[in-house]
Amino acid sequence: MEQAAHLVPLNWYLFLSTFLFCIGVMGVLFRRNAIIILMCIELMLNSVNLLLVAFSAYSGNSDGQVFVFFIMVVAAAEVAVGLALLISIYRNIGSTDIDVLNKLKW
Amino acid sequence: MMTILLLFFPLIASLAVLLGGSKLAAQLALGLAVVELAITGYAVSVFQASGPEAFYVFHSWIESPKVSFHLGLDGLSLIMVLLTNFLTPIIILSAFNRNTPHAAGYFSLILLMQFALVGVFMAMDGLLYYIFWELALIPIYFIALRWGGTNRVAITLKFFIYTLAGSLLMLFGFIMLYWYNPDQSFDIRELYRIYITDGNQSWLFWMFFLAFAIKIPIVPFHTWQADTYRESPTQGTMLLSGIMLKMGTYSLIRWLLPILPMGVAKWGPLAITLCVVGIVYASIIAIKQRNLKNLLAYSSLAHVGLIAAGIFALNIQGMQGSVVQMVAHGVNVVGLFFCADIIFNRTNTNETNELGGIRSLAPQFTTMFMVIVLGSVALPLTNGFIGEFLLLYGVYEYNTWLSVFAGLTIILGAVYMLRMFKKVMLGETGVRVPAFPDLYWNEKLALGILVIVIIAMGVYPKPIMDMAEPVLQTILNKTVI
Amino acid sequence: MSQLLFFTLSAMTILSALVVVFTRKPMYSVLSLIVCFFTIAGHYILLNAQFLAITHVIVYAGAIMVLFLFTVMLLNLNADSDVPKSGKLRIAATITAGMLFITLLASIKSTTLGEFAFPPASDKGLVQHVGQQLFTDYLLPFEISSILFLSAMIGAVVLAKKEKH
Amino acid sequence: MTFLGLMIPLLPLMGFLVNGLLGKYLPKGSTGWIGSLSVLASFICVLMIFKDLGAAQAIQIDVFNWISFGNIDISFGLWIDSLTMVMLMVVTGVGFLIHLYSIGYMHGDEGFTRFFTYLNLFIFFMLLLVMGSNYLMMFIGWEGVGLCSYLLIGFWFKNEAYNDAAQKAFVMNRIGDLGFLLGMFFILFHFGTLDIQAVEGLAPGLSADSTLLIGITLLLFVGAIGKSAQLPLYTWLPDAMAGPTPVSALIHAATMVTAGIYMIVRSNVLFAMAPTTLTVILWIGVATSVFAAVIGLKQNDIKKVLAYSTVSQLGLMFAALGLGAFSSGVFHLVTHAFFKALLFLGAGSVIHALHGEQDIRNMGGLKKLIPVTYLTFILAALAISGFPLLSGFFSKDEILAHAFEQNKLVWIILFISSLLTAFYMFRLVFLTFFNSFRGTEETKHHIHESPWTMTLPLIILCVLSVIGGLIGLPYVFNVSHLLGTYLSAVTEPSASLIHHGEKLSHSLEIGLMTLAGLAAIGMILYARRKYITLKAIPEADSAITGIPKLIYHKFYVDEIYESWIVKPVFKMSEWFGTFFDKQVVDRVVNATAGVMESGGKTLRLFQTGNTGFYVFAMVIGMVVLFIIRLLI
Amino acid sequence: MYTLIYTCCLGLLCLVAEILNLRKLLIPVILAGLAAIFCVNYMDWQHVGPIIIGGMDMAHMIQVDQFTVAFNGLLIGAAALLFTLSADFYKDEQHHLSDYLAILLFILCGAMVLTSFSNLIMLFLGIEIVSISLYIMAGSRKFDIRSNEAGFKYFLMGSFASAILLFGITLIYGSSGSFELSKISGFAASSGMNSPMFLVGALLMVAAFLFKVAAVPFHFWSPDVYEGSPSLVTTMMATLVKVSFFAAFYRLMSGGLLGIHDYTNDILVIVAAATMIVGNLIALSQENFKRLLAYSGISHAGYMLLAILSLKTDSSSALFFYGAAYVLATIGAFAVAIPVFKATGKETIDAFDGLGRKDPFLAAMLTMSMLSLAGIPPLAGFLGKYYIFSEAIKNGYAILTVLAVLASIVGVYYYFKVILAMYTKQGDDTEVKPTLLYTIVMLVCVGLSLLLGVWPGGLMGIL
Repeated sequence: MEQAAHLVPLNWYLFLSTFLFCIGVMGVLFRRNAIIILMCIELMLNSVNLLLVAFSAYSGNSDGQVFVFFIMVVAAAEVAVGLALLISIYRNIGSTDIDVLNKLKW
Repeated sequence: MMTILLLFFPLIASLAVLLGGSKLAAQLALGLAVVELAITGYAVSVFQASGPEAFYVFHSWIESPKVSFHLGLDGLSLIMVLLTNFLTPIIILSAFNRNTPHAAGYFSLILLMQFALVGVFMAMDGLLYYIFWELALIPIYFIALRWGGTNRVAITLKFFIYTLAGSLLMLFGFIMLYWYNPDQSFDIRELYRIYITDGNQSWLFWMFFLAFAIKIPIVPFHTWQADTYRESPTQGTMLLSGIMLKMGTYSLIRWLLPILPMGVAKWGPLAITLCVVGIVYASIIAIKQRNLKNLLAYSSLAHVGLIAAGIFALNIQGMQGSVVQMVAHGVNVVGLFFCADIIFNRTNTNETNELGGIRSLAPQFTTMFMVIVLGSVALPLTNGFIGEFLLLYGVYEYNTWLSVFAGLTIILGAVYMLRMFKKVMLGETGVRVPAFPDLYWNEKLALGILVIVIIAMGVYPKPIMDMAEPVLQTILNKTVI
Repeated sequence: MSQLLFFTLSAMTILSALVVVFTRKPMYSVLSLIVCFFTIAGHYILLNAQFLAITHVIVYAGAIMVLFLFTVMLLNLNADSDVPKSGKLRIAATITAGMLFITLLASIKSTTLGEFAFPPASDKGLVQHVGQQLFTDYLLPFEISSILFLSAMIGAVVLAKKEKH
Repeated sequence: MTFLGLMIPLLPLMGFLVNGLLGKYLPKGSTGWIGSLSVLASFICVLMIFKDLGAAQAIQIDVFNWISFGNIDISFGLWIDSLTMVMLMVVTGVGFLIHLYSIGYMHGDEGFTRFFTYLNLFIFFMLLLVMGSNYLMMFIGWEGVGLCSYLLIGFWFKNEAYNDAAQKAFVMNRIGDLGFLLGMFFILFHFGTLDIQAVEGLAPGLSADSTLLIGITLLLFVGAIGKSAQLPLYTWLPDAMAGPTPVSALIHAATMVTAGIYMIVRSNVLFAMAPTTLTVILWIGVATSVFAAVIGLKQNDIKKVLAYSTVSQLGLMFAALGLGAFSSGVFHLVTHAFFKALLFLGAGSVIHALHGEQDIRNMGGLKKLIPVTYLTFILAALAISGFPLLSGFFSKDEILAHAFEQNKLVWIILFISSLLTAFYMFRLVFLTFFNSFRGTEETKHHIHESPWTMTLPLIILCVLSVIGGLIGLPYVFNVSHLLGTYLSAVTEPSASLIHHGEKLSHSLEIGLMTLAGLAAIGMILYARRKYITLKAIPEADSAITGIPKLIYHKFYVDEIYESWIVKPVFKMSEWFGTFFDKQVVDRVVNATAGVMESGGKTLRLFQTGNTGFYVFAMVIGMVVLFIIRLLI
Repeated sequence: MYTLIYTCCLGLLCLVAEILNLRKLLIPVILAGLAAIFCVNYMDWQHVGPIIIGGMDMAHMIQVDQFTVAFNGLLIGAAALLFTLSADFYKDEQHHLSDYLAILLFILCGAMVLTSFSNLIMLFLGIEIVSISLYIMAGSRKFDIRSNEAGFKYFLMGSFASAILLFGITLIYGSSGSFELSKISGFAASSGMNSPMFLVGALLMVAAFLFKVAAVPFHFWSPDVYEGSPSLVTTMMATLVKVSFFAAFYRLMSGGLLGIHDYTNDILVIVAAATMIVGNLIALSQENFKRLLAYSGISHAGYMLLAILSLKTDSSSALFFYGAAYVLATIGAFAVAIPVFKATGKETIDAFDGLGRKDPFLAAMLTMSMLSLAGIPPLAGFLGKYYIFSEAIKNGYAILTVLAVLASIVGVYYYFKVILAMYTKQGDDTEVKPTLLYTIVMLVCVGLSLLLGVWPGGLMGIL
């Protein structure tokens, strides 16, 4: 009876995180502020995490969850480096607008 | 052993000259080139005595794509090597007392060129051959680039890329052959054996033909030629026209006909038509050329077109003719360009309109120039005649009308050559050319040797023909099915 | 029951994610991203990955987002410092992302995966199990990731340290 | 005898080498003697061979195997038989006399040595031509003499016009040579050999008048046309008068230009097998003969007149060959060699005396001043005009007789042309030697008879051209035709193949002879009346009008060739060279490079430097990949 | 395996040296260490056994096979050359020297992980180690806005690509239920083609890799980053990093996704074609030397993709030989270019004007390198090209190969632009004085290029 309502198809998680991922992508395309773009990338990573956890929970092996740890690690490292770069840029040009970064072209 | 020596001596020589410093570079280079020539002479005598077997060298070189270091000297190769090693000293001699800048580099490049050319003519393994083929391009490019004329840069680059384009297609063709070959290798003996379907042959034919057609060059792939000849330093031009063109014609015989007989059967007619059209086209253009070197370039275009036509005629006299004419043309064109250089050296111009009346100022020069001109208009008893007679007869046997058309070269050749000679050498003395010192010793020597060879070959061509006959016969049997 | 939970959480996640993208004020984006992360943590709990959920909250909400906040404040970015892209580009961005979504979906929609109830019957998410695995099977990556950290650390220091020009 | 045979060509060659290589070390003037004596020596060799070589015999000398390919061997071989002998005597004999003459004529010319070098080389090649045992050998001589004529016409190379004339001669010969070459290809391909005797042997095997034979013979005849200056390739010969007069005498009258005749007679069987070709030869000969004669009427340059008369006489010879009267052709060849050489040498002597004056309008009254020249010259003129019992009379008459036998029309035309000959020759004679001198005084003052080296040859040749007829007296005199019988070994095989008209009755033949003789005399008298009694003098160029103008300008043939052939070719050359090659062929090559270049320049613009755009590109790229995957 | 560990230790050693302030010794020690590591690596060649750490078999994470050893050897060699260059390159940045060197060594570690991974997690970590370190190095010229820009651009797009990679990995995990290469390949072979999720995952991973190796249309970062980064870092990206990414790509495709080979190849063919064309064409109109090499690098990526395409018939040795030739030529070129840039203060091609007259030796070296890049015999570049083309033709990519041939003809043109600048242009006479170390590097690179050109047996076909 309410058994049906108890069940969540894995596809839903697939769709959800795909959607999240695409929102992240859209953010990257949508904004000019480097920090926001960074955050959108974090969003993409998290959609991946979510999907991983869903898979691992479904398939019952915890490799997925472990992988999420590593993604977190990397995300942290990335953010650290990214923000460091951002700061040194901000020191030079006083802006976080990526459209200003076009000295190098053609 | 001798083969190895024959191949690598020029390389060593070039290094020696490079390290020897510019002061005596010319003398050193000449000496070494003469030694190489002597070695060649010895090789010829051995060949006459005991045939080609003594010369084959075979070492496996690369395992996984099976490439072997396989050299050989059959009659054909030996003739070409002989030509190369005979002309190189002449070419070096022609550069004496011209005080070339950076002489060491210059002459070592010439010798490096010799090395590559000898390699091309000796290589019996596809990839090895290809490597030498490409290698030959580099020294000549730098010779033209460093010591060339005013707007050499663009022209030589065009020449380099144009010819390279052709040869890369050939590389592609070779790789295809490699995979068609059941026991994958580039060895010529196996390439001669392998079976390739008609379809594949007919487009492989173009891969190779384009490469050779650009190098030879056959109209309409010739546009690099005249400019390059004009802009290169004389020795470069001599190397290009005297020997390098022969790479193309030699390769037609060695690497195209026997390997892709059906391709040749299918496209040969088109090729030979191109050649013949090219002959007339080039001859006609040559008539009105105002720059001496340009004129010679177009004349050589016509001659080489006839050589190629003779090859595609696919009969023994055509082949024989092509071999004889390769040598003859090599000798003549080197002589002609040397004469052009002598004129330029004294008058600082090669514009025929600015020349004239040299004859009575420099009788010796005139005589030698005249003989060489006669050689290149194929007067009997000069080397040019033997070649053209056989070639035209070859073409005739292939198709009568084609031979009539090709025969026009006899008339047109006389027209543009004599016209040139008249404009440059004859006419009122001292009007356009005030003074013209006669030949210096080195010029006299070089031209003298050439003249003697021209007549000797015209009177007694038999040795060359006998040397080439068996090879050509076998190749012909492979080609004509 | 669990479907309901799923939908509510998902709705919140997506909503907050959209806010991150669309709001003009960086500060708002940061905060809504934090919210988004919390909802995702909720998902983890639903999926019976308790330990992961905790770590997630600590690392992201605790560390990374703080870092973001810190930067935003440091560079005191506010709405007017943030120039939006031109309308055309915005539309283009939306369309492109949409196309990506559609193509992805079109490619995977045909997959049929199983379904499960919350919480899935497994203790895989418990700390000792995860730890167990982390220090046996995943020992090597664990060690390797230290290199990553090390070089990231050095890098961050080298880059961010103030020096006289 | 082989040795002697080899010496014949080798001696002049040696002379050439000695003069050519050591010339400038030898004492001045000696080179002339070296040249002459070498020719004399080979003439002696000829005589020695002649002494003990029977009419029917022949010598075959294979020097070495020259070219061999496949199963074909072409030997460097010589062949001496009666026909060769005749030619050899003419070439070396007349050749020697002209050498001797040149010593005096070229005296003091800066190119004295060079002249004799070339002359010897010419003799060498001419000998190869007539002695060659196969067509390729003949071709060597063929082109060799062409070269020498080129060198000698352009001997005074400082004069552009002379150089042009030389080049014209060489190129026109080359046109003929191409025909010859192709003819050889046909022969080689179908007979498998180039050896003349072999070919002559094989030819009868083929069906008479087959396309093949016609093709071969016509092609060979093209060669003959070029070399022997027949229509339409005759225009080089008059220009060739640019060379020193001895050259005109030797090359352009006595020897080289007759090579065509020799070649046809040499391969007479081949030609006899192809009647069609013979007809062609006949008519071309006839046409040339009269055409040239007409032009000759109005020429005022002493050498030009002789040149055209040569062309016309050659036409006569070809007509003879066309009639199948090969020996008659050779007969006229020989006699013509004598008197035409003599005429040229005489003309040379005149020019020598007048310091290069060649226009007969500025001559006159020279007979007292240069008697020897005058005497010999007038005799030669008589001979060529067919004055009874002189050499020309017999030879020409023999041909006319043959013509009468076979084709009356031909006979009429040839008869007319011989009348014209008689007229313009004596026009020349009278204007040159009679009346009073029309030149300036001090030229007149310097006029003097030539040295003995020049006059001696004149006298010898004069004798020959008077008595030369004896070698071919007609049968009506009930004596054997010496030359005819001597050559019979050569001409016999073809004789049967030619269908001759019925033999003329003796009375008729005598009638014809007297008619011809009287006609000749009549023309001479007419000329005498016009130019001596009435003292008519050719008007100045500008005054000439109407038909005479047309004739005077040689029917504008040169101009037509110039504007219809030469100019178009040059135009084409210009167009191909400057436009087509550069703007079309090369443009295509450069265009490909250009396309690459510009393609790069455009693609480059996508690299905007804007990160946002880059990410866009990435995402779009991905989408595209997915779409591609979904579609395929 | 131990090569990896020792390299890490070497990296740590640098940091320690910083503390003990032994900067002088750093470079020699590192070079010595690399030499030792090279030997260790060579020993692995003999016995390719399981890797035991703390009693645990790591086969499911890392597998050292001959492929690994060969590429590690190449990477170590390249690193050695780069460190030799770095000595003089960082002369005036002593205070950061050890940091930089350490990071460079860590990049080497990451690269080694990439050549030996047998598990997607290792792949991911390897890529991230290399990338993140490179972001730092690219931006390491803090006060040079171009360097900042390069670093940040690389960072933004790089992490974006990482996200894509991760999404791909996740989908693959979801469908195949494992991160282990062996299991994945098993799944791919059995039911890969009829699991859409798996295919999409594979495509996403491929896309991410195409980004890392700078293939069209994911190449946009490379010219900007190459130009903006410090020359030494550019050299590293162009050589060591590119090769390691290709090794990883090859390993992934052959070890994991071989089952869906045909599915991915259709994409790769298109990409390869586009890459060769675009790279070569744009390079034609470049004035900046580093940018030129960036575009040429793109085109070379196109050629190397041919090897990836033809991995059905084990084209690893072709890839390896090509990589070796490419690395040698590029490092050789930069070894000449860096001192020239220093002397002239320009990084454009006309910095080389008149070099042929000023310093024939340098000119000759650069010429050789350029000829090798252009693939002219008898230099290694030619045989590399030949080898790759041959493999591609064997696998039936004839048309694509013809395209590659034509593209490489275009390539010749811009390589010769540099040569022409040296020999035909009239340059200012600023004296270029390369130090001994630079000279050594040039000689080694050119010498090896020549050696491999005439005696390729040493490296050709060892895999």
